[in-house]
Amino acid sequence: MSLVLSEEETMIRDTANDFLSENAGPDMLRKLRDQDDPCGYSKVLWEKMADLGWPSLLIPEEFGGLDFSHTAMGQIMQQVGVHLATTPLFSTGILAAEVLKKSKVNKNKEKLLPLIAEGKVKIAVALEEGSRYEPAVINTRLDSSSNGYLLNGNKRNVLDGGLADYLIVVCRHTSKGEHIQGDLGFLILDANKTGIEIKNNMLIDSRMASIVTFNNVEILEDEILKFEQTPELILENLLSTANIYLSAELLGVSQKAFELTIEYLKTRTQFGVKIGSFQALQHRASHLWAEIELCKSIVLKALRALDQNSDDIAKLSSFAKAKTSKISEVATNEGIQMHGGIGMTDEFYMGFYLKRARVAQMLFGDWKYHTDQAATLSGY
Amino acid sequence: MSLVLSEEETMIRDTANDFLSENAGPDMLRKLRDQDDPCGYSKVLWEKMADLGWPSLLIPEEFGGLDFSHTAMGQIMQQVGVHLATTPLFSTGILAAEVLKKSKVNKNKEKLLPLIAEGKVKIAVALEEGSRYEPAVINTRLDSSSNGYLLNGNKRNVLDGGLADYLIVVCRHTSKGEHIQGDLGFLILDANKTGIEIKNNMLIDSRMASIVTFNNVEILEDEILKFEQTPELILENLLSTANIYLSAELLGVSQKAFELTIEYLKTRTQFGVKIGSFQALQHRASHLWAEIELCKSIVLKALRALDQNSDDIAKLSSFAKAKTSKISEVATNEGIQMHGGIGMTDEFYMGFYLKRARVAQMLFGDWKYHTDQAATLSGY
Amino acid sequence: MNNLNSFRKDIRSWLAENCPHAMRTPMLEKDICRGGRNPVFQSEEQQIWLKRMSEKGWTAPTWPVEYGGAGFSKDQAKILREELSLINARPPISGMGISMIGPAILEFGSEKLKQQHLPAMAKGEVRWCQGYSEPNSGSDLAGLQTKAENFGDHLIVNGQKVWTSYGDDADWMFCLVRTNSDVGKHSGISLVLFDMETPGVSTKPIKLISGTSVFCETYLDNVRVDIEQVVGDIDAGWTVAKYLLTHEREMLGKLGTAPTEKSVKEHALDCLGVCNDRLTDEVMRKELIDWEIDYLCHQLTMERVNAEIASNGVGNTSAMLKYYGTELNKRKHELLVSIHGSDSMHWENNPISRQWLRSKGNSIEGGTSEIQLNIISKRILGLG
Amino acid sequence: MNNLNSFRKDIRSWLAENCPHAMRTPMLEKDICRGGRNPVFQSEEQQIWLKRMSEKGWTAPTWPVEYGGAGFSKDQAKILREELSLINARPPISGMGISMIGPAILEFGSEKLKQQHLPAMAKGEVRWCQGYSEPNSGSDLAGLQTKAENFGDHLIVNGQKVWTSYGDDADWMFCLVRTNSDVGKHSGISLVLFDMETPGVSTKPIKLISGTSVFCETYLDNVRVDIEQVVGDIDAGWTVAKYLLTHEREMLGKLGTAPTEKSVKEHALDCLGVCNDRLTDEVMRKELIDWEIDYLCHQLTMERVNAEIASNGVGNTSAMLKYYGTELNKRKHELLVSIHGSDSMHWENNPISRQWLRSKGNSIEGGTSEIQLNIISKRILGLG
Repeated sequence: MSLVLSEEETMIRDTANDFLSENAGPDMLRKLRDQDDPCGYSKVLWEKMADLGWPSLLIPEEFGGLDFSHTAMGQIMQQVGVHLATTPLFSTGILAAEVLKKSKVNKNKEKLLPLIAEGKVKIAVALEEGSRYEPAVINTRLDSSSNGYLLNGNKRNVLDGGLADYLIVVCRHTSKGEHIQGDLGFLILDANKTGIEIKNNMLIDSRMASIVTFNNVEILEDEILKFEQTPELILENLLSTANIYLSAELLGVSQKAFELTIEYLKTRTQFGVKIGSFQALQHRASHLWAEIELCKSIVLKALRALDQNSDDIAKLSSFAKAKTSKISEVATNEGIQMHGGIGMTDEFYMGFYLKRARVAQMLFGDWKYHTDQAATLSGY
Repeated sequence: MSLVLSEEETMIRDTANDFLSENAGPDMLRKLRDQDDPCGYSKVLWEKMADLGWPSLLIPEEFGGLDFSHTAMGQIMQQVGVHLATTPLFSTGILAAEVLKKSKVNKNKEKLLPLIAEGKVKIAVALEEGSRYEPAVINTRLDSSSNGYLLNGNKRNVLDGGLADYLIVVCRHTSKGEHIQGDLGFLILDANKTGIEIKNNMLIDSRMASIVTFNNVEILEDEILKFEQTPELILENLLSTANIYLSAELLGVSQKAFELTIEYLKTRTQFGVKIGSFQALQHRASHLWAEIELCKSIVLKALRALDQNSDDIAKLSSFAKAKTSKISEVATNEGIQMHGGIGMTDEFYMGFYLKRARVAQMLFGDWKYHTDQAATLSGY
Repeated sequence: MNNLNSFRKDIRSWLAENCPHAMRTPMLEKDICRGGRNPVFQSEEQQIWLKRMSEKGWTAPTWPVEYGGAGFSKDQAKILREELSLINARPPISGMGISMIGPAILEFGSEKLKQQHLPAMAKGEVRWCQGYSEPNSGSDLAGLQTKAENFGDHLIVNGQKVWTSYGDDADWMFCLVRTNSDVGKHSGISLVLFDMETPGVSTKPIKLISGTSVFCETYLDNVRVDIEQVVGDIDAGWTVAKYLLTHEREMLGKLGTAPTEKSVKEHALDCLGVCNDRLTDEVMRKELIDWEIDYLCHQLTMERVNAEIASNGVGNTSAMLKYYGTELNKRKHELLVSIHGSDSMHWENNPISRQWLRSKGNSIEGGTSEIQLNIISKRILGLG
Repeated sequence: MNNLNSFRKDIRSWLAENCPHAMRTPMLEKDICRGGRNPVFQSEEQQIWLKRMSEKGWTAPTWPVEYGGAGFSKDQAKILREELSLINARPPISGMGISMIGPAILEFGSEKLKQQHLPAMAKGEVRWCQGYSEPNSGSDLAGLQTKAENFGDHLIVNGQKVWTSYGDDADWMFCLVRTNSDVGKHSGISLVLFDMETPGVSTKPIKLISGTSVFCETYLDNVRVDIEQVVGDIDAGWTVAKYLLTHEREMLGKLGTAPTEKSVKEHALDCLGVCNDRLTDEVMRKELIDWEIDYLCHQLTMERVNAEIASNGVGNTSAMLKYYGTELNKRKHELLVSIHGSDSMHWENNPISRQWLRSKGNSIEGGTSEIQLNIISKRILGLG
């Protein structure tokens, strides 16, 4: 596929931009944060998104979805970054949808995919267990019991865990029955089940992530997801998918932080001239522009790879996440620095971009993690 | 000790600067390189240095030396870098002198130290065996034979090997006799001994390094150096010492490359103004100046540590070499770039500084090696 | 030399007796003693420690005794600093009084100003704030527009200041105002002192991205300032301002260089995996050592520069130390955030992320990094 | 589409038959075919390959047939490129004729100039060089001082050019000269063509830090140039120059991105230690992957930009690609030198160090990195 957006993809991007310009943005995020009972997402925005069909984009038509491409959904995630939209689209419409889509047909899949498509359910993925990202370290245990299974363990950093109706849980099962291939297992659980405790934390970017504890949670057969592929492959693909979409979001964050900065350079006067006339700032801005152009290319390439189910998804995902993470650090740090004092104020926007950039980077591995991954996957 | 040069040290630095301004420099180096039979060093300069007593600086008084401090000698090495002086001072007056000084009294020590002090002998240290710096990999073997020992092996990257009268060879002995502690051994050999073959290579900075092959070289008792400390410690100290002096040289290289660049920024006119008025270049120059100031501090600290025989010599040595190597890359690369086309010509000076910077860095480990060492020695 | 030795001995034994043990423990931001008219002491020991030190004049040891100091020589002051550091003693009083405007008054102020302000400062009885930046003059400080009209015995000041640290808690402000608009922008500035309770002075806290509000906007609406409260000559305030800026740069260059409760390395070893005595996260290890190397080099440079100033009286490096030190401190906090991973992304009760956010301001306040690089280019390298 | 498929088939079979096998092997600098009046062919195959390709007009496929081209559409030319690349065919002819001045003559030149120069160029019979920079105008190219006095039917040119690639081997020069000094510096420039054998033209090679001398100084002493050899209007040469500079930037942006005999990774794996499928030099590994990531991103950006230009006709990115591509190429050569360790420090027979030294010029020639950043600031970001 060509590294140019199709007409349809361009249209989706422009629509998303227009819609989120009106319905999201740092001012709304600040309001969301400062309300009496912050819940970590905008319900109104999420409903409007559902009306536009965004949560249904990746859902197959047979389950009421639009069956669009990852490249198309990636355009939306990029605009989510541009406008700091705060909804469960990533956790539910992308991660949960991807896992459920790949699972074999069962009661839960049949019930939940259409609900996702309609925006009527919120699902969080519970994966990480430590504060450093180490996806291989899964100690949450699924043990056989007299009348089914018991789940025990702790998950951290569960994005949107506090607002989710359902949880997808990655665990290790101790007895390999016919239902679970390999060592890993994926469960889909009602978040209100007995034995599940969810503790919410507000993140620096005003979203919510949770610590989820499973204490002898009784698991039924239906709640165990089964796949054509091995669960290891499903997990690997989930991680790559997550990181490619986060790269798109980080690209959007960088673009907007950069745009705000360039605007400021053209507006702010010091020493009797616009500060954008200072060559040292010009060169830093030009270099950063070049870096953002590079990010655009790798993000688009990675999204296309997802659509083509190509062999190097994992590698491209790490390349994209490493690059966009690093550049989003530069773009937001330069954003603060070039704005000077005003960049440090909560009243201005740059802090919100800085914070979102770090949270989106930290989810599913920061640039240090993915630099190492990229090296390994490149044969270094 | 304070991080300020004493009056004596300042005087030595200024004398060295004055002397080398007249007797060395890139123009002389170019001439040396382009002569019919390039030998990799300036005989005239070496003789004059001997007259000034420089090779005797680190030699104890009892052997005819001046017994000065490393900090003093370090000032000279820094000026060697500033003026690209090309002599065996480093190999003979520093490395060989240090090893012999620490050895127990024997015939060779008694003969050679006074000769070093007078500048009448040139000694090279044969250590490395691969193209990547790995000082622990020593495969040159000293085996017992009927009437003494036999030496076999290959050494590479032996600085000044081709012009040396004597070689100090680091080897592994296969039979631990009473004369050699531990596993490593140090030999002092006449370079003309039967079985020693020396192949010269001109380096990019117009100095010479050799591949030295030992083919059943008969070694006598006298030629084995013995120490109060273990040979491992002697080697460790030799490496630290070498790297600290190379850091001083690299600092000098950086300083001069920077000075030439600043001069050019003040002279060259484009677009009707001096290019030094362009803020982007100003900021890069100012940053580089700060980095060079940092190099000055770590080099002086490391030299003082040598003088005090402090515990963290190895760590400071790696810190200094890593930092000065990196900054000398920046200083010479920026030097070429800011000079534009003229920087690319052999007629101008910057290329000579670029080349010396890389050779001095590569000797005894580049910044990648020493960054890793620094981390290990810091407990990371 | 022998005198200094016995001097040191005396100080040591006095400190042993008089420095409360609670004042020898590591200190958080909230434990800083800032004094003032309505002082808030975190503990009785804090109050006792301030009282004892200020009675000896040791809160401002190099100031003359008649102004509340101890009249120490530089060498003596150094010994006091060393002995305090040896027992990890907390500073008895901190703030912009003793560290900033005090030395400026000593250098440029009238006898009357010295008597009025210095002893109270040394006792920690007055809390000071700084009125420098304005909404339209940040990097271009000399472009300030706050206007002071001269009525002979007093000035009437109108304008707005911004980034006033602790402006809402301060008792007095030292403030740059424009007393002459008809001359070059550097020539018509004066430095004036006024009580924050003077009618017409009001402050409004600024909320920062780190969630705290240590800075204020300060509005000056027909504020009457006695003509005797001008430090130095009228219209010659830029000289005093530059003196203070250099001073501020020196302080900011040391940011993050003081030993903290827990070093970056300790954070790293606690949070990251270690295998065979080596961090398993190799990319992080490389970033960490790069920072460690630069950090040590910067520390040594401060030491070297101070030694050179002490021995040769030359010093032109505050811009470089401010630039490099604050950039290093930002790098340090990026590393700490990364070390703590997703934990550092929590907003509540999380000093790691709050300090990281706060550190972003280091390279802006007290003259941006860009201004420091300009200063180096022009004053040291002679470019421009 | 079907047409293009059969077109591709025809090309493929022709190439299979006509491209000598020796011309399908990797090529070193010395194997480049540069043609000219006194061509030096490395082999008979090289000569045959040039002859066959130029007879088909495929050395300049998009040029009209009457000027020695093949009259191909863009799509057809792309297919030819792809098929050549598929069999690793070497370019039959390289140099500044076909790639630089040819397209400019096609765009701006008179019918007479087209007929005179283009067919010979396409055949590789004339070797061209570029007369742009002067000792006092490098980055400030439009500040050039080489003067051309207008005598109606001819110009007399005096001045000095520098950085003339292969000036001593070239047959003709395209040269920027000042034809009017009374107008703004961009308005009095003309682009002229002349034979290097014209009396008054002399060259002197410049020795580079890499030891080679591919560039010359060119002295122009009362050189007579026929007025018909002006490309485009007199005094309007800056338009042509800018066209050529954009072109040159695009070429230089691709520097070091063509597949080489041995990749950086292969060099690394061959020279460095590997343990458990992982490079043991962890710091180097980090540097290598940082470069690999940026390299792939740059490659993809070239691909994306070309696709965008093909689909939307918009393209404003040559400055960025030149800047980033040349900086990447310098990084690559620093890495290669470091990978090869002390071996790379040898001067003789050492392509690693020679190429490293040569790469330093990449960010200077064809407009420095600083000029590219200026262009981005002004033309794309609208700053300044």
